[in-house]
Amino acid sequence: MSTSKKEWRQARWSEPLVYEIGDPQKTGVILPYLDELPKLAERVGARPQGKVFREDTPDLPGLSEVETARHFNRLAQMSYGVDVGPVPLGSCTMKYNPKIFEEIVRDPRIKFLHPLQDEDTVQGLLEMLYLLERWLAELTGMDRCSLQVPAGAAGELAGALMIKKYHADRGEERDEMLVPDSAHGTNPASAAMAGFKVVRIPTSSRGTIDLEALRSVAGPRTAGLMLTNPSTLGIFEDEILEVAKLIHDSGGLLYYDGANLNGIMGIVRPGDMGFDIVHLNIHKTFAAPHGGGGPGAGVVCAKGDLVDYLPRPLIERDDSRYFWDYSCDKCIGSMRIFYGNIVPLLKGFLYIASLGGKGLREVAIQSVINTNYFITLIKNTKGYELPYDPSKPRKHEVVISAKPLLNDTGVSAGDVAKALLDRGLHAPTMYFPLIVDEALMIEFTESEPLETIEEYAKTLKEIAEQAYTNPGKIKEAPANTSVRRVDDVYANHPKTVTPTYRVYLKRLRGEIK
Amino acid sequence: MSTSKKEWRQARWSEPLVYEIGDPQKTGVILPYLDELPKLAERVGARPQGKVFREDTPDLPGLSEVETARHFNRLAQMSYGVDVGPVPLGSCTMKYNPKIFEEIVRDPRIKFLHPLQDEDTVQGLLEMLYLLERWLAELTGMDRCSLQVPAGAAGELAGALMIKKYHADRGEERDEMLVPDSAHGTNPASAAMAGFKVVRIPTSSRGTIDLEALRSVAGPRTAGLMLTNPSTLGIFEDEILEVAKLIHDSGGLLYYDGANLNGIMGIVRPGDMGFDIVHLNIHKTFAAPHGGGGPGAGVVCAKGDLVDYLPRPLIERDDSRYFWDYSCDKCIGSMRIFYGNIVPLLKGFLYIASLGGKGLREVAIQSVINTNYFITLIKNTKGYELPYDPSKPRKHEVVISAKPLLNDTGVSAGDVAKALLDRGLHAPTMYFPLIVDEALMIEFTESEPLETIEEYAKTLKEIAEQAYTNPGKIKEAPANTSVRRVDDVYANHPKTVTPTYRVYLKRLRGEIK
Amino acid sequence: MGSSRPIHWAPSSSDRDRSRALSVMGISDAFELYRDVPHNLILDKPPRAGFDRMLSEWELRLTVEKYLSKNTMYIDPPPFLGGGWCPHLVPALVDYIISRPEFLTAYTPYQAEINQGLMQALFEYQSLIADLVELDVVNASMYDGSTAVAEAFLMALRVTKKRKILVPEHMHPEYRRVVETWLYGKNALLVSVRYDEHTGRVSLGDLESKIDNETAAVYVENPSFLGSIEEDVEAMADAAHKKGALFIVKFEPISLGLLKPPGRYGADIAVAEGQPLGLGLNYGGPGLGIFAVRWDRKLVRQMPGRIIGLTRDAEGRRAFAMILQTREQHIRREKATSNITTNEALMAVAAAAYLTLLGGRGLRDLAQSIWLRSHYLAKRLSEIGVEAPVFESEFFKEFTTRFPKQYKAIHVELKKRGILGGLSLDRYWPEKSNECLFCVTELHSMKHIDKLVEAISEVIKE
Amino acid sequence: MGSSRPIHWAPSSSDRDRSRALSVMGISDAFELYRDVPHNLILDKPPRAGFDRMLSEWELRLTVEKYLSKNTMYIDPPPFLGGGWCPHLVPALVDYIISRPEFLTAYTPYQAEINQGLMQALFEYQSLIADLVELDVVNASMYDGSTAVAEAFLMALRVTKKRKILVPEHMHPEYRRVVETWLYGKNALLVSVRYDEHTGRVSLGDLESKIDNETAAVYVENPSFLGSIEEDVEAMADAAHKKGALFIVKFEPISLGLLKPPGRYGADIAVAEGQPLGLGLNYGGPGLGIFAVRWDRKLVRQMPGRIIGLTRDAEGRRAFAMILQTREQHIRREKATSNITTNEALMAVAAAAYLTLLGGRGLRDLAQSIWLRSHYLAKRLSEIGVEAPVFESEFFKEFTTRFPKQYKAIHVELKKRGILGGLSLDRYWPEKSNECLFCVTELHSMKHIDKLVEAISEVIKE
Ligand SMILES: Cc1ncc(COP(=O)(O)O)c(C=O)c1O
Ligand SMILES: Cc1ncc(COP(=O)(O)O)c(C=O)c1O
Repeated sequence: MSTSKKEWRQARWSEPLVYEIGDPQKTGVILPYLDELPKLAERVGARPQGKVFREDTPDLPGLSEVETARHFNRLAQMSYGVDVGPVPLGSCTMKYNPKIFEEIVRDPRIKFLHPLQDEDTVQGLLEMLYLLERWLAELTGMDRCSLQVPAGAAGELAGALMIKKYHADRGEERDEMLVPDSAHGTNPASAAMAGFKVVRIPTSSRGTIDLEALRSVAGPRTAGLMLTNPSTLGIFEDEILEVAKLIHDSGGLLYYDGANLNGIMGIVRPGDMGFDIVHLNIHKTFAAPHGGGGPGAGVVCAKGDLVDYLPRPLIERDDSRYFWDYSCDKCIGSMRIFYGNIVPLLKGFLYIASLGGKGLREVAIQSVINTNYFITLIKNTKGYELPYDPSKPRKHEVVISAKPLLNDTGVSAGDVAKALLDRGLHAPTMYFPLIVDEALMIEFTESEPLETIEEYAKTLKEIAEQAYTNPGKIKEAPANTSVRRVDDVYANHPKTVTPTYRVYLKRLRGEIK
Repeated sequence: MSTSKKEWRQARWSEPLVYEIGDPQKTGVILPYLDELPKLAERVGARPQGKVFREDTPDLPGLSEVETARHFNRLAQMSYGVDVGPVPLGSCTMKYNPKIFEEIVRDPRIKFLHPLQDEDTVQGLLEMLYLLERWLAELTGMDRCSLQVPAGAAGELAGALMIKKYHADRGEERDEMLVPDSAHGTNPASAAMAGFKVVRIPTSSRGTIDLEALRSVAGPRTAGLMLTNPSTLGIFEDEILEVAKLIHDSGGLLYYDGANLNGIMGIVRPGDMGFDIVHLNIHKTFAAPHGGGGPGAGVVCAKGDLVDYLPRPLIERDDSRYFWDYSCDKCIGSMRIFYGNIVPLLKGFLYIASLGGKGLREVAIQSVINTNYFITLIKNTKGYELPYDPSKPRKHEVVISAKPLLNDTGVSAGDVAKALLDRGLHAPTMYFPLIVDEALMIEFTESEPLETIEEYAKTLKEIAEQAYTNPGKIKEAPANTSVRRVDDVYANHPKTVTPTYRVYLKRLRGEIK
Repeated sequence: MGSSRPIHWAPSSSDRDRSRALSVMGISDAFELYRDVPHNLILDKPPRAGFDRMLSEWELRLTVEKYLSKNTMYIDPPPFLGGGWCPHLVPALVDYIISRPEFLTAYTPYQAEINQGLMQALFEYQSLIADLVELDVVNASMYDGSTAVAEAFLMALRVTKKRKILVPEHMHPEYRRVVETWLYGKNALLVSVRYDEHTGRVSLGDLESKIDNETAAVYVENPSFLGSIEEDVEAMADAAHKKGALFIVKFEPISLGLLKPPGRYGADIAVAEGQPLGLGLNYGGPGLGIFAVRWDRKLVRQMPGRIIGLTRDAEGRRAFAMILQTREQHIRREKATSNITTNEALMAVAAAAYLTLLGGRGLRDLAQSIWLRSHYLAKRLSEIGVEAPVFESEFFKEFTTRFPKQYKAIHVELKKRGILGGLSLDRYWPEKSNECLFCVTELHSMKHIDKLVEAISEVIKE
Repeated sequence: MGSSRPIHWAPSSSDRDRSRALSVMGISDAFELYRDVPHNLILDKPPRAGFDRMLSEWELRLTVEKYLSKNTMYIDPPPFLGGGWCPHLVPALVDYIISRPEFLTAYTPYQAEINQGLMQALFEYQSLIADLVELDVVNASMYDGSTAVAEAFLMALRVTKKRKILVPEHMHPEYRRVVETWLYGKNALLVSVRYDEHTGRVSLGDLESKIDNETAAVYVENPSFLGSIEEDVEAMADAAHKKGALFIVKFEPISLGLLKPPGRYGADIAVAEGQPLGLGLNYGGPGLGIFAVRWDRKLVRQMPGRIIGLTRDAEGRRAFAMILQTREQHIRREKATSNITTNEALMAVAAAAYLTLLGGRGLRDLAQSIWLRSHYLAKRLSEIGVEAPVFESEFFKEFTTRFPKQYKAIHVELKKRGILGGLSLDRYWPEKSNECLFCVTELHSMKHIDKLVEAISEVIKE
């Protein structure tokens, strides 16, 4: 009676745009104290006047509360996150986001605090942030952290600026930032934003940074090296101490991209490896949810002399109280207003508070077990290969290549990704790092149970098998998602690119070609 | 680029049962203070012993937190409530449930209150309940209300018991409860539970209670009449004052089933119509959500002498404080432990607090406009008809009949319902009241915008049209829901009926035939 | 009538939409729709309800804040109050699941095809409870524990067509009151069975002496209201069955991590309050009436409430449906097994999620933790010379304690120290004014318990 | 290593699952997976983080409660603090929408087909903002208002290949600091333009005298940090455009219910902090950086951030996709227009939901309500002899007030009365120690305002 083959299809609502159902006269919210308006108008006497005031009503569609709720609920059913199934996007550390954190941060004693209210009225919050800063410094082996940076990339920019100012303050002209070819795109982008010339360092056949190549470029123009360890291949840079010495000897600094900390957290510390500056992504390693792209939260930490350069304010305490220290002698300034993305930061606080140092270490170990368990299951699967020394254990993630599959069948990594979607599983990160052809970068994190990993490996295998028997079918995927394969050319073509409904209407009216 | 026909399909996950993925050794929760256990065991010394203690571990499948979240999220995507689309189930008053209420009732100062904690520690909560009681008494025209009853049906039972005890206390033997044939099934069921013989009263051709028939049965055995006004046909009993007089004159009492209050709330009061006892459904009229079947909350109110019979405790106040009054001279007792379904009751409090008397009245008017707007749109649609005096305005709901459609095409009310599902709209209540053939009972409430009502009428029209051209297609509906038409015969057949997984396994093992 | 902007949650109540609707209907005033209502019944002004004006969300929030700030919440330590409703863990995930709009805002799944997820969740609830109690059939919920008992009694009357029900004299007093109320319309007779003063357990002898051919059911609470775990349950079941009576057991769901399930010792019907299963306190409501029955046509046909069953769809897929609806009021009307329709479905989903999160072993660990903590409190109390527990018998989370003086005075002193103590038994039995019922759960740390004991030892010395 | 039960949120960390996994991998100790890590780097014990042990949900809750109870929340009345971050209504529905797990736990929608809902929501956000500001292109968010300004400046440098940017001397001081930080790596020059002491508006004369061919952009805040609404914005735009500079306007989103949108008076880039649009206070984060640009190939190609566009699927259905990704870091690396990837997507969804709930007329009503309330406070203050507003110009929700004595002392007294007053301007300008910035919004009732005024009049009399 109750056996049924595994079927999946996503909801499909063909939900109209709010413009197609809304109306500027409609509203779903009752504004507070509306009954006071006549009296207020009388007491105030005047009306807004001047040439910058408008006479018309903004042309924004409104909906009632019930319609708004339905609209977004339907859209939600056409979306997919960790709470629906695994999202093993490599480099993104898509952990489960504990529900207790969400409940706690909704407390009005957090939600309703003003960033500029007197410090004596927010001592409890400041204490939590203080502890978080101490814990993160301990985990990274750094002396101090600034909670200001709203995401990892902003941490990188802060770090790059710190490096720039550090050298400038010492009167040194160092304008080259070394970045491995396996690095995340934000690394070179951040370095460039800070005004550096980016020098690309190749990856050795061992999957680690090419020490010889590094040696050949490190020198008096070297401002620093931006590195993540384990690398985006999931491989630990086993010569990291040599790397650090080389850079330091040449007068440069080491920046640690902390996005890949998960597999080594509590086991090895960037500070001990020789890094001077570190950023962490609270929304990756410390379980704050990604929110469909953000908000995240970052921290940027530093050691020794570099502490002076950290963006301000820093959280401080004296005998009787916690406070924000704005003092800035050499600091680079501020990366954003106020203190940071408080809500995700607090989720990071709650995560560390829940697990403690020992628990964090277990998290790291489990994430590495999960990666290598997956490798064991997938290896020897026809169609995929593991580039760079397959005998090396991977850490938080692994990059496999679908190049054999492409060569044999014409089915690409991108096609495999769509075929996964079609089976109700989120795809891995594709085509990154750039040094691996047909890359599929897979990171389960510790939060996926073995069963999910097994299902994922099995599905990848089935897709490869189907590619060998019926590649056309896979090229047509996905069919079970709310829409079929999306037309990227149309999306980006100058004649059709449509970033807003406003442009859509202008196109309809022929006002834009 | 962006026109696309309206398509809908529900998510389909073929989600396994928790038994098929869980494991008794798995767990998704860390229990509090587990590290204390060894010390506790030592201090306590003893271990549980005795023949009623078990040695084995309960055979319940467990899942991790992430798996549990996904399991239920996927199940949720295969469900449908007011927040997804209209649920115009007649008699059920499926209003929009304001989100602000949900947020407020999650406050720990509600969630974490113990029912038996000292009254001086819950004065704020008691004050809200007190106000709620006062407001409901005012709305119904009754003197006092008991918040105890967990749902409407329990209110009816309370009312029936009150009637029974009232007559008994006066030494009268009255064992007949009069119930119209259009009444909700809970009315006769409640009367029977209270030990009454149910006497069925027919509905006149005007759609109201048949006064002549009533007159012919009312007499010395009459304990009372259970009536809802407007009736389940949505028609106001315009002879209600005559009805009340007739029953009272015969020595009986009038019970008001408040499930249909929505269309007259704040405009007419049951108390003024002559009713002695009233129940209300907070989860219908006062916007507490239905939760897939419950929890709801009821109240039962009474007037005059009947107040003494209300279930206890009642909420009371004296000069300095609010308290529960348990004093019970003639009362029927208690309908449940403690005070009522506090959480939905508070949502009712918030609803009335938000709207005030004037707002509630507007709610009633809007719900009646919505009903009659729909009637205007649907009337003259081939296939449907409006039984009972079509010139009469309906109130909170309307009952149409698909009898012409059935006769002409073989497509039944049930088929129409499934065809609605197939178009992403929830079906109306079917085959109720029993006095209408092929009944479709539709209640939009005030929370549906005119646009939804228009869409619903249009869809009903399209379905009828399709029935005339291609009835087979409709008989096959639904195809777009997560499963196709469910096999009720198999579900209920003695050889296959399976109420639990335990029975399923026993059937597999041949232990049950 | 009407206003330029719509009122809360009535989107078409704006002037504009109203007049559009009225003009389509061909009327000029919405009040024409009330033309059939006798004039003298129509109120000349809106009723006095709420705060005489509409409140926006923000105003509502501030208004409620004023009331909430008058409540005292005890979390650190949590209340030690017993009475069948104790503080327990509510995992955040459980609240999250029952907040899913597709569950929260659904109606009873009368349309199966569009509500399979909800139905599967309820089927899983039924299945998990069935395995917990080891009885095959479970309904989708009753209102709470007390009405579940009342419905069980009513069912026993229907099944046996007899009128006498034996209940422990120390039956939960609030439950007893509820049951008496529900049975008022039926010509039933509740007969109390004495309990042993030493053990607090139901006296088997007295039970056997009172049972007869008129007996419809024997009802026992395990643990009892005063905390004792019953030992002779099999003998009681035998005694009942011998006379053709049903054996009805009220259990505590978490205790089944340690105690034998009622299905194993002969229960025909097992009922419980599901509140411990992740529902929270909520000042006593909503609860969850658990109702399980032995697999027996005769019994199942007389069950109250909704049941979800496994079936298939037109293409052979697994599917779920409401089953055995011919028992229910919407079909059977006055011949229905119960009048219930709205039940506590969402609480059943919560309990299913809770049990899934725990798993069998988690439940056992939890029960063990509670057992140890309650025994720790009892032990510490007896160390300071307080009689705890009063009865010589096993107990689980609640137990009776006797003080050298009136408990109420002690309670007041504890409250001054931020502790919500036990339940004074003189609430129900004036002669037990020196006694209280403590409840200790997984939420009480050793520190919490120590704090209580220290406060008590201070107070009784005064 | 390992434990019999799994640790939090790592389901396979139980002994049982671990050994299963290890045995499949053919290793005996998980630490073998770290064999490539230099030994001397491995910590010999876990780091000191957290509270030295694992906390259950319940323990975490009690722990946090201790911290939270040390915060003072001001809601009745809400804070009168300005500084570009004011208390505003957060409709419960907005929180509910961004709590939907499918949005909350999604990543950036790199896989378009499975995340169409999220993408539609972001496309709607972009579209609503575009219509609000009357500029055609909007990105899916920047971190906050301050980094949106910084990115706008960086974009102006790229587009014009010039290096000078004119900013008001009374530019939001925290914004200025952020911008200076972000521009540190670029050889840019910020030049301050004076403001008129009477009106608080940017001096058009000074602006015109400072603009030259080296000018990449002219930046103006409307309203200004000190509250004045600019009048000569069209003239400024003209001045900028004449010299080939971009005109960048920072606006306040709700104010556009009353004020002309920047797109109407010549803005090339419009930026804002989206916090007023239903995001709440949250002690300053997360925010939402709004970033809109004129439809101009040259500009759009230099835009930072993610953009969602309309397209079609393989069967011609409407669909959404990330567009113009060749501007972004994951494709263009060091040549990218910005390094941003994680942004504030969920806050953009919140803003979209908020704007949808309001609708155009709702926004206008809201702006009017705020305008009236802030003017009511100013009027009442001037009635008691306080200089409010200091500037002779229109203002919207924030305005500068000058007291006869140090504001800080007044602030302390207000706090004693349960009122969180204005922002003391000596935080940024020591000479302005008698001045503060008040912010009044729709959440301030007349009673709240009266309470503030009465308290102030008491305090200044002392
Ligand atoms: C390796 C790596 N570095 C840096 C980043 C940038 O971090 P964020 O997205 O928080 O800006 C990411 C993630 O996107 C990453 O995976
Ligand atoms: C007319 C009518 N009466 C009574 C009831 C019973 O109310 P409840 O479901 O709250 O028990 C209902 C709803 O089910 C109803 O529609």
